[in-house]
Amino acid sequence: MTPILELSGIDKQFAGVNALRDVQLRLFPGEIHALMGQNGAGKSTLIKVLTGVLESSRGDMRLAGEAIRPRSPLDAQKLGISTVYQEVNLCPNLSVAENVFAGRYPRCGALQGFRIDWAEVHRRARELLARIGLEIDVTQLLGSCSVAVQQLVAIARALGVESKVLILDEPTSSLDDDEVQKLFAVLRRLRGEGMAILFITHFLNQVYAVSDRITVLRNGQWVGEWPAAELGPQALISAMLGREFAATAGAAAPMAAADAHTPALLQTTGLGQTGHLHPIDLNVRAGEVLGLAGLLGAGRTELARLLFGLEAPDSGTLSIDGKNVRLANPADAVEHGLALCPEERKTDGIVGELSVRENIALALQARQGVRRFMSHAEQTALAEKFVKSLGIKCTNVEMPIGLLSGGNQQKAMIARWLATDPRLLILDEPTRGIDVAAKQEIMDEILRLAQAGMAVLFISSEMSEVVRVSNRIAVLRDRRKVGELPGGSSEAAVYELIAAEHEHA
Amino acid sequence: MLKHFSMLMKHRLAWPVITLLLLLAVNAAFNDGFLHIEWRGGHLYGSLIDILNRAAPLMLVSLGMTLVIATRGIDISVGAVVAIAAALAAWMIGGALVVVDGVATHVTRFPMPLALIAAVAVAALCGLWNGMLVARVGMQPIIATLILMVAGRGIAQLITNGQIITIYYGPYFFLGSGYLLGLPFSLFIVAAVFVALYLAITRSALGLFIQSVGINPEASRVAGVKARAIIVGVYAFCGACAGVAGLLISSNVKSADGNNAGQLIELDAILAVTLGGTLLTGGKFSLVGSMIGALIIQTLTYAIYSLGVPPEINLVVKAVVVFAVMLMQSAEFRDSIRALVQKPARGEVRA
Amino acid sequence: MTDDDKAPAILEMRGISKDFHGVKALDNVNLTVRTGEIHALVGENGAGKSTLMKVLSGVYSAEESAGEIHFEGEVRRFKGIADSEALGIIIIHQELALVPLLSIAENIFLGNEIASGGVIDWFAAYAKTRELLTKVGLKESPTTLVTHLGVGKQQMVEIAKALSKQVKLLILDEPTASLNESDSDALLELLRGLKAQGVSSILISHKLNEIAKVADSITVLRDGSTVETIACSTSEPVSEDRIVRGMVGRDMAHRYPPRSPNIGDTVFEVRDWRVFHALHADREQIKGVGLHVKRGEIVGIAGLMGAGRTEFAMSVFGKTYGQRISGSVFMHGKPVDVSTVRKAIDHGIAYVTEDRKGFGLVLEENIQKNISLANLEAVANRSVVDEGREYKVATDYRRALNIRCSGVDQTVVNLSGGNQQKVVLSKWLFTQPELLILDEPTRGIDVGAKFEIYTIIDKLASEGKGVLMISSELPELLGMCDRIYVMNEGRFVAEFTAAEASQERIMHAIVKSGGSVHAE
Amino acid sequence: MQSDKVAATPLVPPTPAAATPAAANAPAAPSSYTGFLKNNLREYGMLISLVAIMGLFQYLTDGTLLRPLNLTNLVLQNSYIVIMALGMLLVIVAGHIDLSVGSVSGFIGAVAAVLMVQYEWNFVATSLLCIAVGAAIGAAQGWFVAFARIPSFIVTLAGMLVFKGLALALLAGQSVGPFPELFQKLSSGFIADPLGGETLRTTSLLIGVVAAVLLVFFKVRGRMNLAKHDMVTEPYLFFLLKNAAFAIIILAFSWLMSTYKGLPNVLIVMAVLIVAYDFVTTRTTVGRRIYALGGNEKAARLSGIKTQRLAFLTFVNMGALAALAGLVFAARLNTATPKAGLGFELDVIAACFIGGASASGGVGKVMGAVIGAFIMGVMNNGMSILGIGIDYQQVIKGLVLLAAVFVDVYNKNK
Repeated sequence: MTPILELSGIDKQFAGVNALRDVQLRLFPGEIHALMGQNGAGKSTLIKVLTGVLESSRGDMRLAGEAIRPRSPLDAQKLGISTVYQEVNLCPNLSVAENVFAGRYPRCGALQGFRIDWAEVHRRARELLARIGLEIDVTQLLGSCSVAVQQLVAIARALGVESKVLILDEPTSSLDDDEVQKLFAVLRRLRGEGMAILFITHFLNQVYAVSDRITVLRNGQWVGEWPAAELGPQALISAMLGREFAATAGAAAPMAAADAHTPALLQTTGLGQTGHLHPIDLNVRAGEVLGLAGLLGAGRTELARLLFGLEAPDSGTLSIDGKNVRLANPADAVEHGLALCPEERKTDGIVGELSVRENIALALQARQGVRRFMSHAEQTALAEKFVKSLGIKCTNVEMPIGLLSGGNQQKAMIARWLATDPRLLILDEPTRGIDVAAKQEIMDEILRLAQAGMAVLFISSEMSEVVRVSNRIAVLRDRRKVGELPGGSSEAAVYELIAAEHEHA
Repeated sequence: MLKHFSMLMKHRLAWPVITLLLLLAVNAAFNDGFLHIEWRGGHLYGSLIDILNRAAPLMLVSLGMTLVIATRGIDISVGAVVAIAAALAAWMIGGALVVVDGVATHVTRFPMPLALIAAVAVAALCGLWNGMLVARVGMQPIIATLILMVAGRGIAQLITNGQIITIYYGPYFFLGSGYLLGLPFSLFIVAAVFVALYLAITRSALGLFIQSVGINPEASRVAGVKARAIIVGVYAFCGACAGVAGLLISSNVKSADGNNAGQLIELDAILAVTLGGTLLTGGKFSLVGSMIGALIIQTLTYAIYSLGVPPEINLVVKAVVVFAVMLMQSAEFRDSIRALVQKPARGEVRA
Repeated sequence: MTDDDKAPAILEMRGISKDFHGVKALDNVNLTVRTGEIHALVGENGAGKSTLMKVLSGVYSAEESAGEIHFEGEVRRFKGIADSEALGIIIIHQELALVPLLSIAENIFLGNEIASGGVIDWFAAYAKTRELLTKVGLKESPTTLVTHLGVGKQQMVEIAKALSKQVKLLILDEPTASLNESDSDALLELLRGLKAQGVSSILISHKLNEIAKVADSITVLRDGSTVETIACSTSEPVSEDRIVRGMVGRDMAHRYPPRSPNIGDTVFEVRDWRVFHALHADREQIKGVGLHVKRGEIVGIAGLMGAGRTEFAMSVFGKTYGQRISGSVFMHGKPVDVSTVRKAIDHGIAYVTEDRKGFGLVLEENIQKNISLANLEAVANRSVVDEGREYKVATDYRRALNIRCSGVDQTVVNLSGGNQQKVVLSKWLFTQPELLILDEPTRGIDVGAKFEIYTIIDKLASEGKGVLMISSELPELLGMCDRIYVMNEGRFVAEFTAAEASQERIMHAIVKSGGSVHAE
Repeated sequence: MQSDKVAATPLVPPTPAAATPAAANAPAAPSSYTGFLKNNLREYGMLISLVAIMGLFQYLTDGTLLRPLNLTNLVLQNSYIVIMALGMLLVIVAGHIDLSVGSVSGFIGAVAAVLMVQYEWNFVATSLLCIAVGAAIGAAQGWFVAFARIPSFIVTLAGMLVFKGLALALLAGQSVGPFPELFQKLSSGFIADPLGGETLRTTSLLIGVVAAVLLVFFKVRGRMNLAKHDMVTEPYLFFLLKNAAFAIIILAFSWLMSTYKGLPNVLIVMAVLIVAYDFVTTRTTVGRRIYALGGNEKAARLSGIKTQRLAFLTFVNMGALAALAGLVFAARLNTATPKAGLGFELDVIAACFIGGASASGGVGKVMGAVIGAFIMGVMNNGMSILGIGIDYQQVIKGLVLLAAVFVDVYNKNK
């Protein structure tokens, strides 16, 4: 049997960063194929290349043996590759039938003058929907249907043309179980008709419920392709994560000690604020993660606020690149290349009703000032870049940020500051209140940033996290610094430093 | 096309526009020639023009108020500021018709441009004062501006010495009742302020900053936005708008009354802003909406007078209309009505 | 230095226990202080040091605590601080009890004036004061106002005051906490001097280096009981590490109190609970969930953020979240109506929110008013609040839960996260719930306070309450719970007993999202 | 560790009454005068300001301010503001605002006039009906605010216009009066004097004495109650001086009044209301819940408080009090005019803010609002006596408001 669709050696670069590297994919007629991978593994990029939204930098694409190169989704659709996206791209204020045919009302005889033959439209729509086992009133507004029906209508719309390949990008994420079963029944029926279906999901049980084969991507690279029956869930997770599953819990990667001779990027000498923080000496070098450990109330947040100009110190000096500076407000700090992701995300971080785009652009725009306005398009480009690179899960960048989950809000906050291209990023409890998986991703991102030469000041009450990511750990207690530990120190060592009364001046 | 209509209805300016159109229709139905505009005496003449001209001060104040409300604030001192600006301008101009060498000449106490600048500057200063109280001292906006609301009338009356100052200076009248290119001059002022503001909002980051400060001031500050400066700025702008409105009003009535000029304009302006779809809780705002809101209020007033509604209950009618629009805009209210009327959502497909 | 172990004990405390309404602050503590020794008392915050000293000095009268106190060989029962002072046991608190605007002499003889016929003999007082000040090495005039002295010197005045009362056993509670190094040294030197004069002292301190310097023996308290008493000898000084080990005791990784659950009948049960999204009426968020909690049982709900745990809890608690809610709730097997918060509370359900500041506390109000808020009737007579009763309730909880504050009239906005959480807990405990739903009870709380919260939760369970605990921290659930439900996408995808549960299995269950991992 | 013994001693006392007596707390720190003053500066500050302002005007007006006649006037002039301030305080504490009170009181005055003058109703029936109408008006506005969740600012702004208009319509632009004699007594009457005395109204004096004694009695009892629980924070001397001062003021006040016509009826009404509202806000569960609602609505709701109903009730209460104030005002003028109630809302709101209420809700005291109202009242009265122009008066009032708010903000930031 020959594959109907075959991709090989696909590369895709965004601004010099490899999003896909040498990726391959085979789809056979009459199969359901699951494409798996973590966020940011490159699944969406691959789909976009496949459907002509993006153009691959290199590689070969063959449909039924012939080389193709779709230039747009419409192009791909004409070739027989139909796609149903995660967010339903339909108009809730139009009827079901209109949605099925929007933009391509039946031309043969249905058009008399400028009048659309609605009876014909409705009849054809009913037919198409019946093909996927959906029997509903096609004249009702789509918006009044459940999400599942909308999803099926989207599929019907995709099937309106003679399609050979159907791509479903996370179709089940907003469906409940019964609805998922309903969808699967449709997929199986289409499979029976010989269609090749590429199916992207996060839910392992769904993969095993419906798919025949699995392709796994990781970090933009092809990991492998297996028949679903031969790849157990454990093995699948390992393939996706690239390590043994049990190891995800912690496993400190011992950090290479940062070069002690690098001059300090930021240095404080006796910096303090009466009643909040005793004078403190601290330095952070480019390319290192300095962890700040201590119990709540030890003065970590106070230090971060002092460094960022949110509070005014009344003793000591703060120097950046060896030059003494005085930061009167956060705007000054930003000017010097500092960035702070505050601890209280809801009150000090997100601007809830503004969109993800505006939230991400806010700090950069503030830095540029009122007059150097970033156009809507520039903001969108910026936001989308980070949504992609940090794997922020949102339907689109115009969505109000308040609707995102905590972890994604946190990532958007990090994105806001990365957009200003800071030299020192201060993260105050970036992992609080977010789930395990997102924690992991954020810590990975921190390590990556430091490797790229950014200085990071990492504050967390979770000692295990501090120990894991830091090159050096400064320990605070009772609003003063009580010592410094090298990277890779044990949690117990940190706790002992906190508990004991050693006075490291 | 019912469907396109329903989409239109979801636009947030839909209700204000409909209200305005309805009011115009009511006026037109009961007043012959309401929509009639003719060229008379070198300029356009008609009810619509009249409404526009009379709405000008309110539109100006509403513009300023929109920004203040967008930053989660409120400014109830604009009426007093209108009075101050009017009083100052009137006092500085004063004016008298003097016959010099057989020619009747207007004489002012100070040059008119100086008077105009001074009046607007003082009004902006009043706004600045409000802004400082809110942003620097940390008072709640309603209290901070209540202070000037109470004291401002006194200040205005101090300027006018407790009298109503009548202005005798022809050129000044041009502001409020003159015509340019056939249209009331006041409209040009409103248009100029609106366009300048609109450009500033859409072509610079000002709009983004104002919204973000309104939604979450602390987060904006942490993001490096100079939140305090923005707040002080919008209050100052609001004050300046009120000042210009004061000039228009005093020029139109050719006098300044420290006690009554701009009476209740703060309430009309707040209503105009809320009618225009800007929430009192700050954040997203609509300048166009506020302009429409101001026009609704003025059209409504016109309708009430022209329909011969007894003056005793015109306030009632005004309140009822305004309130009805507010109700329709309230999502909670619509939901609760819908819950009463409709059955649960349909379209459930259970296989 | 005396190595003479046979020096007679001036003080023996045996089997001291003290509880605050069921929460044990001291559990069978023993302490022996020998004549003429400096005995250090160390332990973490909340280990029970201060409580022990309050028992000793009679602040907590003998009737309220169990155990025996032998002082100078006789059994003593102190009813108040005056009793212990009369015998020469003087306690110097961390917050000094000096009147700033009075002179040194006046302070020393305050309430203890040298007088004849009601007339104070100032000459005698000054002379005596001078003598005492020489003893403690303070070169100040007796007429100097205390407010003009530094903290170190004030400390000395306190000691002088103690000496004026014929002190035999001097108790110092963190005397050097606010002193600089030279003042500390002077103070420690003075203690040694007093020792030479036969005065015994008990020194409570966090500064281990000081203790290692001056102490003759060290008693370590942890979680309200004596861990060990270390004798120090000149030949073999005790290392700080050694003390730390004793203090911390438990393995750092093991941060949960030991549990021995006593599980009874089912208290609370939910069947087929369905909830739709608060805004999107057609989106089902909780999809037919059922669970039960037994008396004395701590049941956990694990899951990622957004799995629907908080939505579930809030919808059960008076339908405070969501719409089109269906399903049934049973308390003690009887169906109950939980359609409003009031009804839920009346049926014995309490929900401790994950968002303390947003949903839990009235930040501008004081501790007392926050605690009584959910059950105001209980402190009111016909709608009139009895502030005395309210105050007492609040102080009881303050003790029971060890809320650290200056007083229950302190506004909660000034409290630390852990203490705020305890206030919220107190509020709900005061509604006398049968079932406590704890939503992320330790979020934003530091490690030490976490342990306290865990201990409280454990106590609640052991009192026979049902506890339903929602947490994103898996170790916490594993450490505390008797049973764990795993929630994902609005339904329970697995249920584990404490023995079966592991981090891997729970994560696995989540990732597999409704797979076949159901236990058994 | 978890023995049955532990289980038998519950963590929580089953009922608070059954709890074992608490051990004496650590020896109470000597109550320090300066510390206490600092902590309670706001409260005493207001009182001291009132006294200072009264002193100032007493001096400036050469003693006219405290003449019995003027004192009586002062009470009459401010009674309706004080009455409304009581309701407004609750509304503000609950986190809302009511701009319609002036119009409502004017409208109710008009209703009363129409009923009594044109329809010749009995004044008791009229008054009761009027207060019921006021409550209904409050209920209508409260419904929109509490249940339909429309900002109170907007709802009551509309209400302000509506009732201003309705009053105009009802009176047809005319003044209606005079009222029946008995009704006038509500404002202009003085309590009867069965005990006799032409130059000195002994009954009034007696009431004053009784009030002073009751005050001292309740304060002492309250303190003893506090002392039982070791809650006393106020230094003894302070307590003594404060209450002695209060008692003396009451006595002096009633003596002064007695030398004129005695205590005005409205003063009795006002005093009863003040005491009642002070009691309700500080001592009852309802009061507590209103403060909790204003402090954190979500937390209050999750604590089982019916927040919507409570907010609704504060508006009903406000409406009823506004009606009462309207009656008092109408009775005082002996006529209902369309202009009645104009700008009252400002005075009332200002009184609350001067008295320390916070516009964001949850903070404010009845006594504060009352003192705030009297500060405004004394200033109005004093400046009028001095013949200061209305312009300066407004500026000065603005400055007083500024000073009051400034002190408040300063205190909070400290």
